[in-house]
Amino acid sequence: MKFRTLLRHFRESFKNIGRNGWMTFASVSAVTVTLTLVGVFLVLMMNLNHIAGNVEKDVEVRAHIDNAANDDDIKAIGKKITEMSGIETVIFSPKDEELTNLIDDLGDNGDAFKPFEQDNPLRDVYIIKTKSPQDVIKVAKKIEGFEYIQSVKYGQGYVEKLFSFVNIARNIGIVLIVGLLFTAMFLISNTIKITIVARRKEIEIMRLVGATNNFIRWPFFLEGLWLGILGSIVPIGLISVLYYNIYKYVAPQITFKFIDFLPASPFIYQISAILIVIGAVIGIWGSLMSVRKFLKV
Amino acid sequence: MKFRTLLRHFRESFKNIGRNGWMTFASVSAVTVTLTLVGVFLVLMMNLNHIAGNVEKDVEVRAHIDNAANDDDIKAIGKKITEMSGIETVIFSPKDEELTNLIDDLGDNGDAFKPFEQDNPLRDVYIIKTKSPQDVIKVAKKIEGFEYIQSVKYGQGYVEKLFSFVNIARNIGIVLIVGLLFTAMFLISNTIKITIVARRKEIEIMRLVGATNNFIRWPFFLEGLWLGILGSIVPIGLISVLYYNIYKYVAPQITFKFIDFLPASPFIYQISAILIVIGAVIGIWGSLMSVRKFLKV
Amino acid sequence: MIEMIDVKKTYPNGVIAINGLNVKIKPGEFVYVVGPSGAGKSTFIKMMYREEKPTSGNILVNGVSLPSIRNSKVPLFRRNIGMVFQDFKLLQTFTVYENVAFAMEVIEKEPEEIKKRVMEVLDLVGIKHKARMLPSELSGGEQQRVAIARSIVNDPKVVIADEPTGNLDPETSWEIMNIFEEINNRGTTLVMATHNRDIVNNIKRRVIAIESGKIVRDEHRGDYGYEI
Amino acid sequence: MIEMIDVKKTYPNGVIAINGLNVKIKPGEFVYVVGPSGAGKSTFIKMMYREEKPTSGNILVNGVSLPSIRNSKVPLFRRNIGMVFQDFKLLQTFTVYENVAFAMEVIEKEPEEIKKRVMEVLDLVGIKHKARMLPSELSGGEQQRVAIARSIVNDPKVVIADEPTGNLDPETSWEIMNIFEEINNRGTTLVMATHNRDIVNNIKRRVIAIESGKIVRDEHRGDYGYEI
Ligand SMILES: Nc1ncnc2c1ncn2[C@@H]1O[C@H](COP(=O)(O)OP(=O)(O)OP(=O)(O)O)[C@@H](O)[C@H]1O
Ligand SMILES: Nc1ncnc2c1ncn2[C@@H]1O[C@H](COP(=O)(O)OP(=O)(O)OP(=O)(O)O)[C@@H](O)[C@H]1O
Ligand SMILES: [Mg+2]
Ligand SMILES: [Mg+2]
Repeated sequence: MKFRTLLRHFRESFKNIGRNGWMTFASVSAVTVTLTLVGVFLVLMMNLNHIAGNVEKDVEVRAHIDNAANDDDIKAIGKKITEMSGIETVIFSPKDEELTNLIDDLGDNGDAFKPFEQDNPLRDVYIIKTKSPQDVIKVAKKIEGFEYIQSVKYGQGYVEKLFSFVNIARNIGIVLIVGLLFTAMFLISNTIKITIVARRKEIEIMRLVGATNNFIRWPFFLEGLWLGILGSIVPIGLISVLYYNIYKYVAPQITFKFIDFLPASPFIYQISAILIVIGAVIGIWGSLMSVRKFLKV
Repeated sequence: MKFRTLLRHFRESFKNIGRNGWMTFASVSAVTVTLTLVGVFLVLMMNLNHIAGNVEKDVEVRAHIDNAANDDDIKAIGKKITEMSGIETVIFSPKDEELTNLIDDLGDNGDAFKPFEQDNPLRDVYIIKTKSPQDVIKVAKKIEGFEYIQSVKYGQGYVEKLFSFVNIARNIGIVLIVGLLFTAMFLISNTIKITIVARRKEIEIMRLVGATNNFIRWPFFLEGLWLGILGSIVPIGLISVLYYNIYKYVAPQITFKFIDFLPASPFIYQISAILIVIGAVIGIWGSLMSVRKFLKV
Repeated sequence: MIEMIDVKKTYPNGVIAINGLNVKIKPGEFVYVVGPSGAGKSTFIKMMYREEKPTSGNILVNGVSLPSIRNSKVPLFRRNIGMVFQDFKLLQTFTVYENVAFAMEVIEKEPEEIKKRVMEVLDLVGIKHKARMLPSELSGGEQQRVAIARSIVNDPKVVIADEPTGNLDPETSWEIMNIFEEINNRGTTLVMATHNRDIVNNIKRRVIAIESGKIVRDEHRGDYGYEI
Repeated sequence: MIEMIDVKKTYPNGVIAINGLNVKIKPGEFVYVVGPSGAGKSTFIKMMYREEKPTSGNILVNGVSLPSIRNSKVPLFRRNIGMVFQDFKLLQTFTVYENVAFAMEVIEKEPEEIKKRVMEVLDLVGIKHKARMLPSELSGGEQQRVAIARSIVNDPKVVIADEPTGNLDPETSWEIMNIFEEINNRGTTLVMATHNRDIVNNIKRRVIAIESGKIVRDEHRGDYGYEI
């Protein structure tokens, strides 16, 4: 292909955007609407995933140390735990601190236990966080076997349920987002297909006056690209502005421990990139797929 | 309009389904895909709403009774609470029971408090559930003013946060489902519009040979209806089968306290009805809207 | 029957197709409209059934003033007119039979009558055997004959035809002209744009010659007039 | 140059359009194809540029065997042929200029050359002043002339025209015929289906008459032959 022909294809693809006015509009608006949907869900899902990660990270192993252990034994245990694989942090919490915490946790009821401060019935505790939350159970089981460990707590029952809950939520999220992506692909390419089928006479005529398949395909390829890009402008703008404002004004007012949002700065750019790529790829794909069947005859 | 003309319109609308083969297919599949999406989200959102309701319902007010109150006083308080408006249940929990619960809740740590069984530092408690969870705070405030009430607990701070969390979740859900519905409306009518614009010559010719607007509109109206109904068959089937199986096999395995699903039996019928109505309405609407502009000339 | 008074037509792109035209066609007349390519014949004809509105001037057809008629009344007005379009304008997804039947369904005729009459006119123009085919399966001339069949199926008071023999061989053209003469003898007004010198010179009728949007000649029993 | 051997064509709906046809057209010949409506003229012509494939038999054009040529090679083959279609086949969203220029862009001509040559042929057929308009803004005859301009713009070795004067007045028809004669004199093969008796009888050339899908007459300097 000569360079001037490539130029011609670019020129032609722009002209076609105008020539097929309402069809362009219909395709672009289908892309716009679908990508907005995909974008909103991506934002929600990625943030939920982030929050789920926070929730999981909060899980810790509490190793209660037998009163029989002396300071050296305790230090030895601490060292041994630190040296295990997959450990993130190991914090020592002496029994006095444990009691204070307990009393604080119980609130008003706790006051009743104040007398115990003289004769603390609790144990010293190592609080361990693992690098991967899923390791918690394995680590707990191992520590249980150590000397001078009276008992190991990691919210048995609770942690398993939490993990399976977070997993269900994540899987539903993934299924939804993948389903949504396929839906978007289908809907966009369906729309593009109809507009191109409406132009099948045009393609037929082009072939009749000697245009090769590639010659016909090029402007359609470029048109698909422009459609995709044009269609992703509004969703990108909308989601960026909304997310930026939510992150800036709404997020700080939500005071739950686990709920924090992905920082706007790289996230908006990531989402924008994802959306424009999806738009362009589906636009091109839809366009080429639709032209294809009219090039066979 | 004569009756035989109405018959003719019905016949014609069925013929058109076949005449415009690929266009019918494109429209029907757009309806199918979009309604599947809407259906899945409806199912999720309605169940989430149900679960949120369960979570809220679990909120209770605990009124601690002063040790100075005698049995009659306690009964009087109980009666007074029961007679308040918006109360669902009132349960009396004596301090012995409270201690047992506390020891159970604390698990191993709790053992250290066993000695207290002889000299219980806790209080008798009335546990109150309100009819509407949102009333909890109001009720708590009122009971606080009663005689012999030492303190009232309803998870201050926690309840407010829970409610605002559930509210946020609900609002996001409503926004998503409304957004999705509009998206579905737009996408379906957009697709129908393109297929009908591709048939504008047909409409023009009909007008040229003396067809009135109503005469042209009728088959399109019916076609839109068939498109919508045809397009909602797959989503209804899919969602019914999936939900039935999830409800039967997956749901019982989820052992979280709050997570229980809407029973399949009326729910599936409700969803099916909603989907077929949405399909039919959008089909007709999209079809008539699109024909309209070609009937003005 | 058909009257145009000071009619002008400028298309949106600025082309002046009809430029001050006065004409009166009486009921039962048979009129040829001739003129070079692009002279304005089709525009002249399109204005008679209000496919195009004049930019200025007035047009009366069957006593109806076309520029002021309401859009929704236009289809009703057209029911009294049979039209053959230069580009046929057949419904591409309808069979030959359905195309012709449509013009009768529109005026809510009885199904049996439709069936009988449609097959009758299809036979008349010689494509009864192709009744179940789609326009895309027909030759140019066959499509034109379907268009002609549709124009006469309702026995309209006026038939307006734009080059109804452009795609027909001379023999078929004569057959069609016989049909037109016959319906004209029965009282139907006939207006026909044509390039067919043979026909105009042999079946002598009124000839209106249009050039650059103006009537340059209007003869009672005229000639085609343009010599080679 | 063009040779058909035992060619048959049955359309998918069962219509036999060409029923055993042998013909040989030499380079530089000027051939009229005549015959009644629905005889198979368009089908005959469509097979020459492979819009339709024969059901059986062989067709050779410029030494290329059309039934066996690969689909992707068809456009390249067509570049040596100029075609005028009975239904014009203009790109509706392209202007007159763009329609004609497209045939040159396809063979990657230089932009300056395209510009010059397109305006030249548009002038030749007399619609230079409508270069910026869309086909829908043209009269039937004007559209036909755009189609003719497109068919000759690349100086093809063969021009195949299906009723190129069906929508033209006699005068314009003669102008077009002059153009065709001129390019034929320069060595271009010309095959032309027509219903125009005047033209065939006045510009005497080879006449192939087709009836019911068969050649019933093939004369060196023939007549149109069908009498009224
Ligand atoms: N829709 C339109 N928009 C703009 N200009 C038009 C339109 N239709 C026709 N014209 C122009 O109006 C003039 C008259 O066109 P018209 O179709 O009436 O010619 P005609 O006499 O029927 O020609 P032909 O014999 O070629 O059919 C022409 O110059 C044509 O280009
Ligand atoms: N695409 C098609 N599918 C089925 N049948 C067709 C098709 N095209 C043409 N035919 C049939 O084939 C026969 C020959 O058609 P063709 O178009 O070759 O005739 P023609 O000689 O060009 O006629 P005309 O002078 O009317 O243009 C006709 O009977 C026609 O109905
Ligand atoms: Mg005309
Ligand atoms: Mg033909």
